[in-house]
Amino acid sequence: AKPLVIGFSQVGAESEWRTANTVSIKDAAKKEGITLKFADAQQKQENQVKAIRSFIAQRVDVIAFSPVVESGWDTVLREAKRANIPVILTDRAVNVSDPSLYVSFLGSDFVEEGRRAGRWLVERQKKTPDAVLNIVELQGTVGSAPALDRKKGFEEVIAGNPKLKVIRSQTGDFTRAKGKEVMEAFLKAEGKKINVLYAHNDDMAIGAIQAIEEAGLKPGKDILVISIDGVKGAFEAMIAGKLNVTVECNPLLGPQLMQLAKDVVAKKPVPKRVVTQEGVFPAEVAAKEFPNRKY
Amino acid sequence: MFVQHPLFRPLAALAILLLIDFVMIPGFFHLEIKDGHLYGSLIDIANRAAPLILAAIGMTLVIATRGIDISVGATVAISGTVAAMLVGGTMVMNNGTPEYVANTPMWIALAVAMGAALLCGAWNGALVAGLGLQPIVATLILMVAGRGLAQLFTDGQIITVYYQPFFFLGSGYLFGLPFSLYIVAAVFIVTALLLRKTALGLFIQSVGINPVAARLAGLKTAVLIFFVYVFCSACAGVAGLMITSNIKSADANNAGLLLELDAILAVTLGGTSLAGGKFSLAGSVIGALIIQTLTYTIYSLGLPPEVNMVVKSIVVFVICVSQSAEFKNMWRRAFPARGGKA
Amino acid sequence: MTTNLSAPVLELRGISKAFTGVQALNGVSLNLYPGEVHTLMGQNGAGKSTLIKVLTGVYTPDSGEIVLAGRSIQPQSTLDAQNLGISTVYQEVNLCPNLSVAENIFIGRYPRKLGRIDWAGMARQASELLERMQIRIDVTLPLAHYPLAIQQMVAISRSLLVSAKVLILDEPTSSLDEKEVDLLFSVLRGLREQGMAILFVTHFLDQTYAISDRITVMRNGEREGEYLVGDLSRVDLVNKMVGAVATGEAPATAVETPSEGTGQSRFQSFLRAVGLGRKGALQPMDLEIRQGELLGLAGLLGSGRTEAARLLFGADKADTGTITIEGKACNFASPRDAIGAGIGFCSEDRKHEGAILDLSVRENLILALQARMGIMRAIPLKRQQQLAEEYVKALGIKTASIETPIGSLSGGNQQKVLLARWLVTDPKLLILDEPTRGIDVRAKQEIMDYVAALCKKGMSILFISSELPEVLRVSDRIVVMRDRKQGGEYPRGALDETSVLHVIAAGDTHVS
Amino acid sequence: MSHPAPSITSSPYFTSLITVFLLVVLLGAGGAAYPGFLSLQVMFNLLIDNAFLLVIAVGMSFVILSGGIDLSVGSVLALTTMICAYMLQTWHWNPVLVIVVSLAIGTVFGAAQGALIHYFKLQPFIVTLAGMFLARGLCYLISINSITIDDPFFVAMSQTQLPIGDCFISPGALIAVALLAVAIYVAHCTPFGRAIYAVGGNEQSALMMGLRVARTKVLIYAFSGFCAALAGVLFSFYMLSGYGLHAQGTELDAIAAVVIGGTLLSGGYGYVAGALTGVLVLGSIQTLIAFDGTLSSWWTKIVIGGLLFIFCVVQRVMTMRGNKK
Ligand SMILES: Nc1ncnc2c1ncn2[C@@H]1O[C@H](COP(=O)(O)OP(=O)(O)OP(=O)(O)O)[C@@H](O)[C@H]1O
Ligand SMILES: Nc1ncnc2c1ncn2[C@@H]1O[C@H](COP(=O)(O)OP(=O)(O)OP(=O)(O)O)[C@@H](O)[C@H]1O
Ligand SMILES: [Mg+2]
Ligand SMILES: [Mg+2]
Repeated sequence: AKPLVIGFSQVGAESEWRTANTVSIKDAAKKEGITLKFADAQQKQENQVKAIRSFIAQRVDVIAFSPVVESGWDTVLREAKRANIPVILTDRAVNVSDPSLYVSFLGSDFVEEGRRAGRWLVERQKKTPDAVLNIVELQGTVGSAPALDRKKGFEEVIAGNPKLKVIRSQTGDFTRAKGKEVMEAFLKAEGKKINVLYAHNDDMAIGAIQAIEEAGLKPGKDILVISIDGVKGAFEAMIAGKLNVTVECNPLLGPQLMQLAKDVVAKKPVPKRVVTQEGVFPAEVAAKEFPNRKY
Repeated sequence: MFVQHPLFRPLAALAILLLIDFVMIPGFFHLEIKDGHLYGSLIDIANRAAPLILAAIGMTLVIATRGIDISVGATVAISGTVAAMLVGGTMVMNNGTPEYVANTPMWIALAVAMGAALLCGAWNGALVAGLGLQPIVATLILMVAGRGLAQLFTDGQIITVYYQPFFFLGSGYLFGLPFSLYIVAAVFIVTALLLRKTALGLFIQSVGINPVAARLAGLKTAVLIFFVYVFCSACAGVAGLMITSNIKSADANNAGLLLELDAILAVTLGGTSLAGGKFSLAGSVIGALIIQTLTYTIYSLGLPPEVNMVVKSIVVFVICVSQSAEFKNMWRRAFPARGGKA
Repeated sequence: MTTNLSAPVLELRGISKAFTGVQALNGVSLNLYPGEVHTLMGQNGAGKSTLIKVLTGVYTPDSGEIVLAGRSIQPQSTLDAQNLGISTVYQEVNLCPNLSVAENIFIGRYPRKLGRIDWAGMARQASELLERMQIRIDVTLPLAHYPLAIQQMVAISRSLLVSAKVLILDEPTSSLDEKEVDLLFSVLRGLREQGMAILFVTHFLDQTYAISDRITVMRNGEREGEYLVGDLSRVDLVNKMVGAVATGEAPATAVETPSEGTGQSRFQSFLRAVGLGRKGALQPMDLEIRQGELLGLAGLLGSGRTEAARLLFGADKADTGTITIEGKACNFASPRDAIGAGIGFCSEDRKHEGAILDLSVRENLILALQARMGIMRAIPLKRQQQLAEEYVKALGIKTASIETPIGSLSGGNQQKVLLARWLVTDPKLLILDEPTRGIDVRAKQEIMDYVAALCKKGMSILFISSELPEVLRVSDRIVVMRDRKQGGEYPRGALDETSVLHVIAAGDTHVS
Repeated sequence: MSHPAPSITSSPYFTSLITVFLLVVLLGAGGAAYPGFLSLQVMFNLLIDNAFLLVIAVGMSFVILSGGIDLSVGSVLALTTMICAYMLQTWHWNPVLVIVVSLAIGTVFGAAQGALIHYFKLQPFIVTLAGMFLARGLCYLISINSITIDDPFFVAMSQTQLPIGDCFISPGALIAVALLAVAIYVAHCTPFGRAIYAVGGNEQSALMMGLRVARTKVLIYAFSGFCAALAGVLFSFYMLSGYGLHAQGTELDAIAAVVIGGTLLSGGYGYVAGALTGVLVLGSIQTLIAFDGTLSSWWTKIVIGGLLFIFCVVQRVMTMRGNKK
């Protein structure tokens, strides 16, 4: 039979996480003998829309994409539906008036990641029940979905605990350089008052850890460091005792996506929401887990 | 007179910003000795501004010839990733103590990285001076493709460096001050001397103001323009090494992102016109310091990140307007008594 | 002739204007009557252009009053002045090089058809207008295609289009040759008949006496006096401009004899061009320039003189022909090569091809020398200053200091700086394309003497000028150009003004 | 000047024609390489997907022709989507009123920049750069979340497909093309349009010739602001959402489109119609890459750069050749 053709529109290559995600999808497609039409959107929604339109024009069997942003997909997805091409979302959800516009959503739940980070901290706080923990937060890119959701989830959990207080929150644009720069400013402004750092991704945490060290403090001890994603660098930092915990956000969606696509084309029923398996990795397990990390 | 000096206004803007910091942020000017070097907000600003200053110095010369180079950020990414990949280094666990080994001797890595940056400059220079493409499209090509190249080298990964001596460039200290400041000072002094002691400054200005007349007067306009783009990329290359060394890793996608815009902004804040011609190297340095101080101030004030851009834009508007000659006239008209006495 | 009985249409009372370091105008008054041509004369930097700019709203005067038809006015912009009925042609051509010739004439007052611009009609009207000046060109091409002289005519045509009460022309004739000047004057006379008041600036005494009814002389930013033409002899006029006591002899009539015609043989060939040509610009021509010789290039507007000069200098690339200098074949790919071979070229278009406006007099002056010495061997500042001071003095350049930007010098003084730029390089061959454009009578004489003296010392000069008498007076030999090709070569004294005109008009007539 | 002036002056249409020719070559190559590439719908998609860019590029053309630059357009676009979304979703205003108000806001924003540029003699680059930060920043002040628009009128505009044969085109694309037509008329047949060229050719001379330079410049930036806002409205139709991160870097795309279309960045030379060619060139490059579908993220960037390079170099070389003749 003709090989299955999937059109996949990726957000871009803005982080290691994303690159791992891309690699996983490409590898899985190759393994399954599926033809993958890959389009990179360079972080722009309008480029994704263009790519999806061109997939429709090319009459692919399945369209999959990681939306840059939640809103604004109604029109183009309607076009896909009219062309009878099923759509699968990966990594991020969309916000559409008619849920039948896509068949399934495969990916992580950013809010839940934020909550997990929060829960770890709440647990941790129980060790020192009397102390107030001052938190500084390094947000992702202003307005981006992971930044909004990870902030929301985290806040939701710590809201119940009066001893946990976010004293500073600023964007570090998901990058090491900005994370370091902002943390430096925090350290000068708040000094020793800072007890906890919550970073929306590992890269910012790694940058901030350097700033903490340069300030003569011990990351992981003087300041607890919590981050999200679980990339290799984070594990190295944990092994060195500089990072306390990272909440995994699994980029290896390839195999699951290919399976879903095959099922959809075979007209098998598929779940509307497939949550990826993700863990929380505190420093204690880092050394053991490190060899298993693929990205 | 001192007030009429072209650097007076940029300096005044910087002073006012620092004054605001002094009032609003307790301990802003506090400096202490930590681990044998100076530590404090001012040091952070200077340290963080270093790559921007370098980029602005290079950009100043390009702008003086009526050009523009929007590929600075891409060049930063290229030189940074090349250096990081070559130095690389591995962390070897030796009886529980980590040890660091470089892949390639560091000086070779640095030389190759700078070579890559110079190639970028030569590419831009050839397109602008040789083919006569408009500078903005000519450099747009590298801006788009350069970052892609850097990512191609790294396979989209962030390259972490595990080689201690490499970190000295961006986060080391010499005589209590960040080492990067010495690099900036050296580049600045060399450039200033080059402009002062040779006819380079005169030639660049001539080409910027009236290229036709400059050619008729016997200048090698094309060679000059080519050189200026190479120089700009070289500055960007050093900035890239500095950034990479500072965060101990090279992030091809984000390193130096939008640095070109900040560099151009620094040049204009320093009083150099984008129309080419007269320029001020010192002004550009001050412009870069203004930008970095502003960024740092925003972080330190504890403002929510949503307002960052609004604050930044308003400060830029205010500085520009207050620097304009028309504003001075209006001021004089509004307060004639003071103007009369002065 | 003017009737002093009628009231002045325009009155300037006690106008003063200072720039940093210069009092450009000091209490200047002027009356302009309807139906007169009023000539403003004065040395370079006397304040003529500044006065005109104050009058037309480009500058605001520090003090003084402008009265137009009995009403005090304060024009804030050129547009204001235009609306008040003052139409102006400024000294430097102020047109848009990217727009077509027709548009440059009509912009701001387009002929309309159904609300939109009537392009065809505009082109037709523009052609007609220029044809009145006997200029037949494609008016739909961008202005930048045409040489400076044409641009100047376009600027004049533009000013004639407005139905104004007052017409101001600041050195409109500086790069026109006699034919164009005559045409312009006949137009001006027509306008005078219609009662228009015309303020005219020129450095040519002949033109002044040919057209003016009245002369105002300015000196050092002040009004020296106002005279009826008949009351002022040439000698007096020059003395009043210069401010010297009458010596009884007008400088313009002083005839210099550079080198005797008999001395021809002592010239050795310096440069020889064979079949030098460029498609669409110059038909292949031969030219020989000898050492220590002043070779004049005569011809009408558009005859190809500038193009020939540019080819010799490598500013444009020649399609055909060879150049040999002192027996060695040369191939100039750029002006730099030519400079290396000892050639200098002072362009006719000082605004676009000469002055680097924001740079100082000193920097402009040493630019070519520095370019020749190369980038690494910077001329020490002391030496630069010394050179600048020397030439400012030698050529009588009027400037506040040598650090003043050249852009704030008067037109004539800019021209002198550019001339000095080449003189400091001490070239073996200096090509001067309209070098005395906009330079006052006295200074012109001095400059040409200076140049002639250099010639005596062995420098060759290729001299291009629209002023035929000047070419005839100073040249050792004259090459006449016609229709972009060589039209004949004549030794000194073989031609006089009428015979040159004859050659230019009729072709290769042999004159004994 | 009697010597050959800058190439583009000697044959004004030439570069534009070359650009069109190269565009056709580009499309032809795509058609040969990828089946289905040359279908009518793909061509229409070029217009549909780039309508907003075309609108911005038209405004940008005016600015660049006058010798200026406007970096704020991308942000103003985003701000407009945000304002539209907010007014529709929170205040439930009438959609037509919403559109009118947001267009007015964009126009005023542009005019204010123009006034700063002209009256304070500031550099367009820096003023509009600050304007870019400001507009983006204002988006976040309205909301850092994206806002979905479900107003029926907007939804209808978004989903209407005007059939042409068995293909379709969107209302947004038609609006963009109409704007282009109006802009071409304005640029070439009205005194305002010619004043833009004059200011771009030589501002000082334009002033000396008695043109209303102040008015012209403020109007140019106001028009660019209007175009950015209109592009924002089209973008709202297109995306049905308001978002502060929309259309990042669009200003560069627009500048590139205008310059590729044959307009000189130094002002005074070029055609507004070039904006369309430029936009189509950029769009075709992207479509080519999407049809190829094998490029990784970084190869995408490299290939875009490479195609841009080839395009610009061929354009330049052919222009030089053509002018030698
Ligand atoms: N914008 C300016 N800034 C400073 N000084 C100026 C400016 N414009 C003119 N000047 C000075 O004013 C004086 C008068 O200049 P102006 O141009 O009026 O002379 P002019 O009589 O027209 O001379 P020319 O015959 O050479 O054209 C000169 O000394 C000149 O240097
Ligand atoms: N009367 C005219 N009619 C048409 N074209 C003209 C006329 N006068 C000059 N030209 C233009 O002149 C140009 C060549 O002039 P060039 O500058 O080589 O001659 P020139 O002898 O140096 O003239 P000038 O005395 O103005 O410097 C051509 O491009 C031609 O279009
Ligand atoms: Mg004058
Ligand atoms: Mg000439």
